[in-house]
Amino acid sequence: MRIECATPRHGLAGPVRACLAISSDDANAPVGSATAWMGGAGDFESGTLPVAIEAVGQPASMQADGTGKGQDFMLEHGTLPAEEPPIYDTRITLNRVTHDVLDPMKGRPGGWWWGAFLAAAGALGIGAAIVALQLRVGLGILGLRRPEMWGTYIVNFVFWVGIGHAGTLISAVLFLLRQRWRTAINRTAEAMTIFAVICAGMFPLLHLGRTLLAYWLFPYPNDRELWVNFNSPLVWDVFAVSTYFTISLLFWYKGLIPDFATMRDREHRPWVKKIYTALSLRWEGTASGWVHYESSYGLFAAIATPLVLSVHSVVSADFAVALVPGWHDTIFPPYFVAGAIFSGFAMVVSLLVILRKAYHLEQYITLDHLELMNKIILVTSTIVAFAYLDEIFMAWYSENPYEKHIFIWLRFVGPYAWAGWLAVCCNCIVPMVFWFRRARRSLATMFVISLLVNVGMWFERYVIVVTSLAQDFLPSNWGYFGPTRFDIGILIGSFGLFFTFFLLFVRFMPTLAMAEIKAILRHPVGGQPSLQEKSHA
Amino acid sequence: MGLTTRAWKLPAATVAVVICVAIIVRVNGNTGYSPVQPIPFSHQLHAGDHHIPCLYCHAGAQRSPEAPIPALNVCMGCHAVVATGKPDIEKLTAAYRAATPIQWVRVYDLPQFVKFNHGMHVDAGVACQTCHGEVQDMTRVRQVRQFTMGQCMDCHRNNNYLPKPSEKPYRALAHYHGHPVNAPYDCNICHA
Amino acid sequence: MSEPRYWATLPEYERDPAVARQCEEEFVGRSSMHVAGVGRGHFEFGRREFLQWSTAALALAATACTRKPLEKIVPYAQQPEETLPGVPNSYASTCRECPAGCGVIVKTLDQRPIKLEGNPLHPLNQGSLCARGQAALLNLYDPDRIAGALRTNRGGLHQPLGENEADAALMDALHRARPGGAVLLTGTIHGPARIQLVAEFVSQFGMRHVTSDAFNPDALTGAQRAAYGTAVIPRLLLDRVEVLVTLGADPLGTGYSRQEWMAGFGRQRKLQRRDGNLAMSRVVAFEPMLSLTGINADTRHPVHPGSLLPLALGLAHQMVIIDRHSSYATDATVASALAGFAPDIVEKACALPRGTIAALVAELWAHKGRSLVLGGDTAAATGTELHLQVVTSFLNTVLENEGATIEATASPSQQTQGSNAAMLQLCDQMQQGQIDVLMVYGANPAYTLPGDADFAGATKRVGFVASIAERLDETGQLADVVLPALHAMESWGDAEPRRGLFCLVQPTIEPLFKARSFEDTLLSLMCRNGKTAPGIAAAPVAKGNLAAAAGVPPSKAATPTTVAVAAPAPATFYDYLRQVWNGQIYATNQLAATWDDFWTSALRDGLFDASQREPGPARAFHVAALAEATATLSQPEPPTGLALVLIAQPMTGDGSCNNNGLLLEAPDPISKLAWDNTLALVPETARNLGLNAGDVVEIAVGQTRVSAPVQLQPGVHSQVAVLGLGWGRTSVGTIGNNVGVNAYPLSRIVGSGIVYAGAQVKLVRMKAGYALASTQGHNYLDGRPIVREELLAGFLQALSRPPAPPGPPGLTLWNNGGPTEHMYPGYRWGMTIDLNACVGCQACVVACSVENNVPTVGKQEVINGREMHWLRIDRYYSGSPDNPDIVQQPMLCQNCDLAPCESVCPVLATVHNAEGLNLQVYNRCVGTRYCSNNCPYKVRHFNFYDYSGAYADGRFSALRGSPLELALNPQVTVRSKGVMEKCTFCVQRVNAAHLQAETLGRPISDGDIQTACQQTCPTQAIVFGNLNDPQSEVMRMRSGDNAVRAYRVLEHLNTQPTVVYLTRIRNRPEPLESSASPSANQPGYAAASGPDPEANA
Amino acid sequence: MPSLRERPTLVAMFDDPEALLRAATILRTHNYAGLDALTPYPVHGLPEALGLKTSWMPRVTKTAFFIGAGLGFAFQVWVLGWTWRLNIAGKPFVPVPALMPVTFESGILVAGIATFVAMLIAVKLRPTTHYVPFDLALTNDRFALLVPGTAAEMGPIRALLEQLGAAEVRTVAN
Repeated sequence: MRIECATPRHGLAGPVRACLAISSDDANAPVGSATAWMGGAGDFESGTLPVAIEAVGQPASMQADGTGKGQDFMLEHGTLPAEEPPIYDTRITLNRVTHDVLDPMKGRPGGWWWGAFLAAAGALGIGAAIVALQLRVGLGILGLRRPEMWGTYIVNFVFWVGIGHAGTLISAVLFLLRQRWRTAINRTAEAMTIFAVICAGMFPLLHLGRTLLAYWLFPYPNDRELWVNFNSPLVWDVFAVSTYFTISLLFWYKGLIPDFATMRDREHRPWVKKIYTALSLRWEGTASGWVHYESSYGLFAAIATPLVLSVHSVVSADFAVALVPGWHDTIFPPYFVAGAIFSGFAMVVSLLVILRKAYHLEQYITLDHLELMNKIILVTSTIVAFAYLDEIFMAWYSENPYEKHIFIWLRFVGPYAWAGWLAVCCNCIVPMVFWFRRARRSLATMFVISLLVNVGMWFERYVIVVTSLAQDFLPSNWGYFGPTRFDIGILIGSFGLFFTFFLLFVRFMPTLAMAEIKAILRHPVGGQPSLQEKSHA
Repeated sequence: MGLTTRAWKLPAATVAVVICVAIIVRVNGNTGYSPVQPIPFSHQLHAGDHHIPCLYCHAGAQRSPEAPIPALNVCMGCHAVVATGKPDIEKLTAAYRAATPIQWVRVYDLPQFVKFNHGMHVDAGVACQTCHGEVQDMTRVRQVRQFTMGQCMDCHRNNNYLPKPSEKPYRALAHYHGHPVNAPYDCNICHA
Repeated sequence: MSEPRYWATLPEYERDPAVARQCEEEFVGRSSMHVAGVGRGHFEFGRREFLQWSTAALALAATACTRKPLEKIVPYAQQPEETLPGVPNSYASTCRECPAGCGVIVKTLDQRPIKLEGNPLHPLNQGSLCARGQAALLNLYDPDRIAGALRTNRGGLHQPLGENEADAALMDALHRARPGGAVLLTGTIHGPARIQLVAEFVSQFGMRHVTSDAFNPDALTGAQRAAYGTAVIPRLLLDRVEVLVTLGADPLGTGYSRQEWMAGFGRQRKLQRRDGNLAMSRVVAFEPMLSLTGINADTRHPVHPGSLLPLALGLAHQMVIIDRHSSYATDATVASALAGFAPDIVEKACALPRGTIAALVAELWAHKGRSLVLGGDTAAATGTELHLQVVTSFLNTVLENEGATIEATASPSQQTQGSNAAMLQLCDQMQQGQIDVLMVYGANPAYTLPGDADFAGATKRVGFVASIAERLDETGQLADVVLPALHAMESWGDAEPRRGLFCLVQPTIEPLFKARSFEDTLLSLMCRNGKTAPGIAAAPVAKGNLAAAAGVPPSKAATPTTVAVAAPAPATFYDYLRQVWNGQIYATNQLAATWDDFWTSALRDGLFDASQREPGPARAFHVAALAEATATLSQPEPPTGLALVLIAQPMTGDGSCNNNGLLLEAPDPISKLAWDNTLALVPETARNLGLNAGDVVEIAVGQTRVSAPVQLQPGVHSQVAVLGLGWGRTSVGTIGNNVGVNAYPLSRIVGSGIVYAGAQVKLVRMKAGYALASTQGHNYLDGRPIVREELLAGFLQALSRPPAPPGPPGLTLWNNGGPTEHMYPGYRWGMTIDLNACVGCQACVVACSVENNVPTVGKQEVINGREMHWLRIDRYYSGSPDNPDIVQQPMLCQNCDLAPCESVCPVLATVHNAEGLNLQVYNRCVGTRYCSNNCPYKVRHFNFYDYSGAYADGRFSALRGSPLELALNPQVTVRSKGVMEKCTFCVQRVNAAHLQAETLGRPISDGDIQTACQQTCPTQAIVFGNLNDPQSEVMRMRSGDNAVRAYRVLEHLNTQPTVVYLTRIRNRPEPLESSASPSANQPGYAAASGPDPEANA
Repeated sequence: MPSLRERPTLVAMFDDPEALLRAATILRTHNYAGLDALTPYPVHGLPEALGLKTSWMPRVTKTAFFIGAGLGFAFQVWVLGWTWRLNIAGKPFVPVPALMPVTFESGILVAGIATFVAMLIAVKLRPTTHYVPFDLALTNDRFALLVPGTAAEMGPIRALLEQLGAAEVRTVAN
C-alpha cells in the first residue's frame, strides 16, 4: 500500500484536510461483496492503490458521479465529496452532537414521556390480558373460522415484519448506496426494526393452537427422533425471522457500542455508569479497533441486505406457496418487499416527526432528510400500485374463475370491497400527494400521510390474508371473517408493546448514531467554529 | 480489569442447573418407578422360580391390544389349592369370594394418543422382557425402560420381524434406507 | 350373547353419586393440563381406563403430589369367558329410536356400547342405519334421563319416589278406576312378546289401550280400508320401482320405513344395465315444500298442498279416461268420479306446464308394474289426505303396481299403528272426565297434539296420570307419577316391523340409571296385582344379576310394603320374552333346530325372519271409494293466499330424540341449517311480504300464534310457508330444551283428524337479525365444475363417443424423483362416491361423528363457522330459485396423493403413510392451521375451544364427568384444544383390519374395511377399498360404464385425490338449467356471482 | 498493535482530526512504528496514515457463511432424506428447491454471529463493569495519537508532536 501525502495544490489557508480515496481490494472487500449482492455492479480488481491526499474543495479531483472506478466506497466515515452539500449544519461541533443527543436523556422524563409511556403500557396490558385469556380458553375468542383459519394475527405479523424492514434498509442498503443522510435516522430506524420484529415474532407463536408447544417448530434434538418439515414455509419463517432478529439485534448493538462508550464517559451516577460500562464492552476507540469495527460494519450491511430481502420474500412465501387463489402468486416476494419498505418508511417518518420535535433534533433530522424519505415512500407506493394492477390484470387475463372471483369481485365489488378500496386509497392514491414538493416538506402533511399509509398497509395485508381465504374453491365453504374485540385488542396490544419499547429506547439509549454523525460533520474551512465551546475547555 | 467472575458465573450456573434438571426429568422418564401393590405379588416367585409363562396369566396379551392384568379367577385357579394359608392369599381369596376386584397400581403407562397393541408384538415374537425388563427377576415390578417414541422407533427400525420366506407380506412394505421392513413406522400405527 | 351379570365386578358404578362428583373434580384437574398442552391431558376414557373408572378419580385426588399420576388397574374378579379387555364385542339388536324396527349391531368395548351399526342380515335396513339410529348412542348415555321414579305433582315439585311407592300409587289408582276408565296410551308397539304383554296387562286391569304416535297413518289406513277393504299398512318395494311419483310424500326423509326404502331407492338410482341398456330410475315429485325425496327427484314441481288431490285425479283422468288404460276405462263410476279433472284444467289450476300430466302418465304406463305413486304425509294433510290416498291407491292399481311394488297381503308393515282419531277421542273423554287413570308410554301427547286439543287442560280432569318414560318430558310434567323406562340398549324386547319378521332387542349394558324397563314395570304391576301372567309363574325366578338387569335391586325388591306383602317374586320380561317366542314363533314354525339353538341363533342374528319377501297377490280396488273421494270435491281452482305447511324433518323427526347434540347439529339436508327450525319461504314470496332471512315472524293460524325465524328456501311453492315439526321441546333435557320453535300447536283438529297443511296463515314481522346457524356458506356453484351433472341422454351419447385424448401432462417442479419415489406397492386406500345414489340423508355425517368422537360445538359455534363434521354434504342449487335443480356432494378429506396440507405443516403432523392415507397426528399438531388454509376442499377442522370437554355455551356435548363420555370411541384419540382434525378414512378400522388379517394369516380382502360413513349409507353411495386391486368394489365402481362418470374434484389443482366421484346423472327429458357439466371443464364464469340472495345473515 | 496499558506510551491529544492525521502521517514518514490513535469516531484516512493493516474480518464472514449454509443444507438433507423418510405431499424425499430458504438463512445467521464474535475478539471487547478510560473526552471530541517508545525516545517525539499541533502531550509510563 502506498500512501501519498500531498500538500494542497491551491495553498489554502488553515489546517490541511485530507481526503483519502481508497480502493484497495482488502479494504473494500466487504463493500465489494455487498455490491455484488446488489447486482454485481462492483468488481474490484486488486492492485496498487493510488492514494491521494487532496485539498478539500477541489471539485476537479473528485468523481462527480460517485460510481467511477471503484473509488470512494468507504465514504461512510470519510469526509464529503466536495460537490455534495453538507448533510448537517456546518456550525455543529463534535461536542454539540454529544450534547444534543444525550442531554434530552438527562434528568427526569417529562410529562409527555410519562403520558405516552403509560398509554403504551396500558395498551400492552390489554394485549397481555387477551393473550392470557386466549391461552386459557382457546383461539375461539378470535374471529377465526373455517375457511378463514388465519386472521388478524397473521395480518399483524406481516404488518410488523414489514415495518421492521425500514430499519435494516436504512442501516444496510442506504449504507451500501452511500446515502450519508441515513446517519440521521438509522439508529431510530434500527431500534424500530428490533421492536417491530419482536411484535411480529410474537404473533406466529400466539396464533398457534397450542402455543406452549411452539418450540416444536424448531428442529431441536428430541426423544421422538422427529424433526420438522423443511418443505413448510412456516419453518422457513422460523429461520428467516429468527435470523433476521438476531442479525438486526447484533447490527444495532454494534452501532451502539461507541455511543455507549461516550455515554459511559459522561455518566456520573455510579450504577448507571456501570450499566453503560458493561454495555460498551471496554470500547476505547483505538484506530486499530475502528478498522475492524468499520470492516465488520460493512460486512453486516452486506449480509443484512440480502437477508432483509429474503425475510419478506419468505413471509410472502407463506402465501405464495399455498394454492389459495389470491395467495398463489409469483409477484408476491418483490411486492411484499416493496410494501415493507413503503410501510416501514412511513412508520419511520411518523416516529421521526415526533421525535425531532420532542428531542429538539431538528438540526440532525432535517426537512431534507424527511423529504428524501417521502420520495422513497412515493416510489414504493407506485410499486405497490403496480403490483395491485398486475394482480388484477393477471386474474382477468388468466380467465381463471377462482382468481377472478377473488381479485376482482371479492376485493373490489363484493363483501370485502371496503377493505380493498381502503387499501387502494391509502396506499396508491394518498401518497401521490408527495409528487408536490410542498407536501414532501410539510411536517403535518407527511405525518398524516405516513399514518394513512400504515393504515392502508395493514388493510392491504388484511385483504390478502382474509379475503383470499374467505371464498376459495368450493362455494359451500365460503365464509366471512369478522374480527372480534379480542382481535382488535391484540392489535392495540402489539402497538403498546412497540411503543413501550420505543419509549424506553428514546429514554435510555442515544437516538442518533453519534459517532457516525461526527464522522461526516463538515467543518467550515478555517478551523473549529467559534460558536461552540470545547468540552474540556 | 475486565469481567468480575461473578457476573459470568451466576447466569452460567443457572443455565447449567436448568439443563441438568431438564435432562434428568426427560431422560429418566418414569424409569425406576416401582409402586407398592395392594398384594405383594412376586413375579420373581411365579415367573422366575416356578417358570410360569407370562402368557399363562396375561393371556389377553396375545389377542388384545392390552395385556390384561389377570382376573381373580385366574389367580384362584392355582391358589384355591396352593399356599392357601398365607395371609396374602387369604386376602386374595376373600376378595374373590366377595367379588371385589383388587386395585393394582399401574406401572406402565402410555398417553391416550398412543395406541400400542400388545397382540401384534407378542405375535411378532417380541419378548415381554424387551420392554418390561427382566420381570421374572423382580419381586416388585419396576419400570426399567423409558417409554418414549424414540425407543419405539429404534426398535421398529432395527429389530424388525421379517416374514418367513413362505409367508406373504400382508402389509405394504415400508422402506427404510432402501431395505424393506415389516415393522411399519407409519404414524397411524400408533396414533389413530 | 350378553348378559348384564358381568357387571357384578363394578357394583358401585352407577349407584354411587360420589362418582359423578369425582368426575367433575377430575375434569377440573385435567383441564389445566390441557392448557399446558401436555399430551397426558386428554381425558382418556380408553381401553384401559374404563376398568378404573370408579377409582381413577380417587386415585388422582390422593396422589396430587406424587411424581407420576397414580392410576389403578382394576381387573375383573371373575372374567366372563367371551370378553377380553380391549377387544370389542358386537351384539345384534333392534333399534327403537322410531318404530321402524331396523336391525342394529351394537359394538361394545369393555361392556359399554360405543357404536351402532345396521345389521346386514336385517331385511329392512340391510346394514344401514339412519342418522337418528346412529345418534341413539347419545340417547343411551343421556345424562338428562331420569334416574328413578318421580312424584311430579302435575308439573309442581319433583321429588324422587321409591319404585315401590310409585308402583303402589299407580296400583292404587288402577284399582280405584271405574271400569273402562283406565287407559294405557302408547306409541306404536310391535313384537309378539310386547304385544301380548300389553294385551294381558290391559285385560288384567280392565284398561283400554290407545296407540298414538306424533304422526299417525289415519289417512293411509282409512284409504286402504275404503279402497281394498282392510285397514293395513302396505309395504312398499322401492327396490323394484323404476318410476316413482310422489304427491307431497317424502318416503326418504320421513317415511315409516325409510331405511328400507332408501336402500331400494338407491339401488334403482344407480346406473345399471337393464336389458342391456344403461338405465336408472326416474323420480318425479310434486310437493309444496322441498323434501328429501324432492331434492333427489329428476323432475320436481312445486305444488300447493290443496292441489295435490286434483293433481292425482288429473293423473287418473289422463290415464283412465283419456289414454283408456286398464279395464277401469270402461267403468262408469270411475268415469263420473274423474270427469271434472281433465289434465288441462288441473294443470292450469296447479300452474303446471301443459302436457306435464300426459307425459308423466305415459312414462308411468310404460313402466307399469315397476312404478309407484305415493301421496300423503303431513304436507298433504289438508283434510283431504284420505281421498288423496284413495286416488293414489287407484293409480297404483291401474298401473298394476298393487301386488308388485306395493303389497299388503303377504307381510304388511306394522311400523306405524297409531290413530289420530283414537287419540282425539281419548282427549274428548278426558275433557269430559270419563278417564280416571291415564298411563302414557312411548308417546308425548302434551307435545305433539294440536293446540286445539288442549291436552294439558284435559289431564286436569283425569284422576291419575302416570308417565313411563326415559325422561321427564312434557307429558311427564303433567303427570302425578313418572316411572323411569330403559333405553333399548339396556333392556330386553322384541319387534315385528312387518308381519313375520321377528326381531330381538337385547341389552348390551347394565342400566345406567336406577330404572327398569317398561315391560318389567308392567310385569311388576301384574305381579303386584296378585296375578302373574299366564305361564310365567312357572318360570324359574332369576336371581341376583337378572334381577339387577330388570332394575330391581334384590334388597329393594324384598322390601315389604303394604301392597307388596302378598305379591310373588317378580318375573322378568326376559323370561316372558323367551316364553312368548318359544310358544308363538318357535313352536309355530316347525323348525328342526332345538329351542336353545333357535334362541341362540335368533340372538346372534338379532332376528328370525319368517316373513315373505315376495309381495302377495294384488287386491281388488273398490271403485266406490274413488267416487267417495271426489264426491265433495268441485272443480280444481288455483289456490289463494298463503298456506302453512307443517312437515316432519329428516334429522329430528317427531322431536322425541331432541336432547341429542349430534342430531341437532347435523344440518337439515335441505336448508343446511342446524339448531333451529325455520319458516321457509321462497325468496320471491318473502320479498313480496317484505321479509328477509333472519326476520322473526309471528305465525298466526286461527288463534294460535307461534314466532319463528324466516329462512329463504328456493323451491318452496310461492304460496306456501313451511315450518318444521319436532322442535321447540320444553322438557327434553338441557341440550334440546328450547331449541327451535314448537310447530305442533299450529296444526288443527278437523273432524276426527289433524290437519297439518293448507291452513291460511298470517305473518307479522316481529324483529330482524335472528342468527341462523348455517353450515353452508354459498348455495350456488357459480359455474365451477365441482359437482358434475349430466342428463341421462347426454351421458349415453357421451358413452358412445370415443374418449377424449388425455390433456398435456402437468408440469411439476419436482422432477428429481418426484412421485415415483412414493409407490404404494401393497394396499392403497381410496374411495368412490356415486353422486347418483347419495340422497343426502346425513346418516354418514352422524355415523362419522360417533365413530370418530367428533364433538358437537353448539349453535353459536356453528354460526361462527366452526362445526366439526369431518364429512359434510354440500348441497348446491342451480337454475331459478322458484324451482331449482339440486345436487348434493358428500365432501370429506380427499386423501390427496399430493396433499397440499402436508407440505405446509411445519411439524410433520400430517404426512402420508405407506398405503396412501393422508394421516393426521393429533398429538403432534401445534395448531398452525396452515393445512386448513391450503386445503382446497376445506375439510379440516380446528378445535378452537376445548370442544371435547365442556365450555360455556352449555350446548357442547358436555362430556366430561357425564355418562356421555362413555359414548367416546376409545380407539380414536380425543382431540384437545388447539388441534386440527379431519377425516382419516377411519384409520382405526384400517389398523384393526390389518391386525385381523395378520392374525388370520391372510391379506385384507375387499369389504373387510368399511368406513363408518360407508357402513351406514343406505344407498351404498360410498365405497372404500384398495385401489391396487382392480377387482375391488371401489375400483369396479369407477370403471366400466362408470369410467366416463368418474372425476375428481378440482382436478386441475393436481392434488390427485384418491376420492373419485361419479357424475350425477339426471334422468329427465328436458335440458338441464345448470351449466356445470363435464363437457364444460372451464365453464363461463359468472362475474356477477354475489352472496346468496338467501344467505342467512 | 500498541495498547495504552502495555508499554510506555506518549499520548498526544489533539482537538482536531486533521492535526492528528497530519501528525500521524509525518511520524510515519519518520519511520515510527506501532502508532495508534484514540478517536471518538473513525477518522478517515487515519488507518493508512498510522500504517495499520486492513481487517481480516471479510474472510471470517465469507467462511462462516459457507459453513453455515453448508451445515444447514446438510442438516435438512439428513432430516428429510435420511433419519426418517416421510412421504410429505408426494414430494421427493430431498426436495432441493424447498431447502433453499433455510440453507440461505442458516448461512446468514452463522455469518452474522461469526462476524460479530470476530469483531469482539479483534477489538478485544468484552463485558466489564469497571473501566477507566484514559481521557473522558476521547469518546466525545478529542483525539489522541499514541506513540510507543522507550523513555529515551520520548523527548524528541514530544517536541515533534507539539510542533505538529498537539494540544497536550502526556506520558503513560506503565
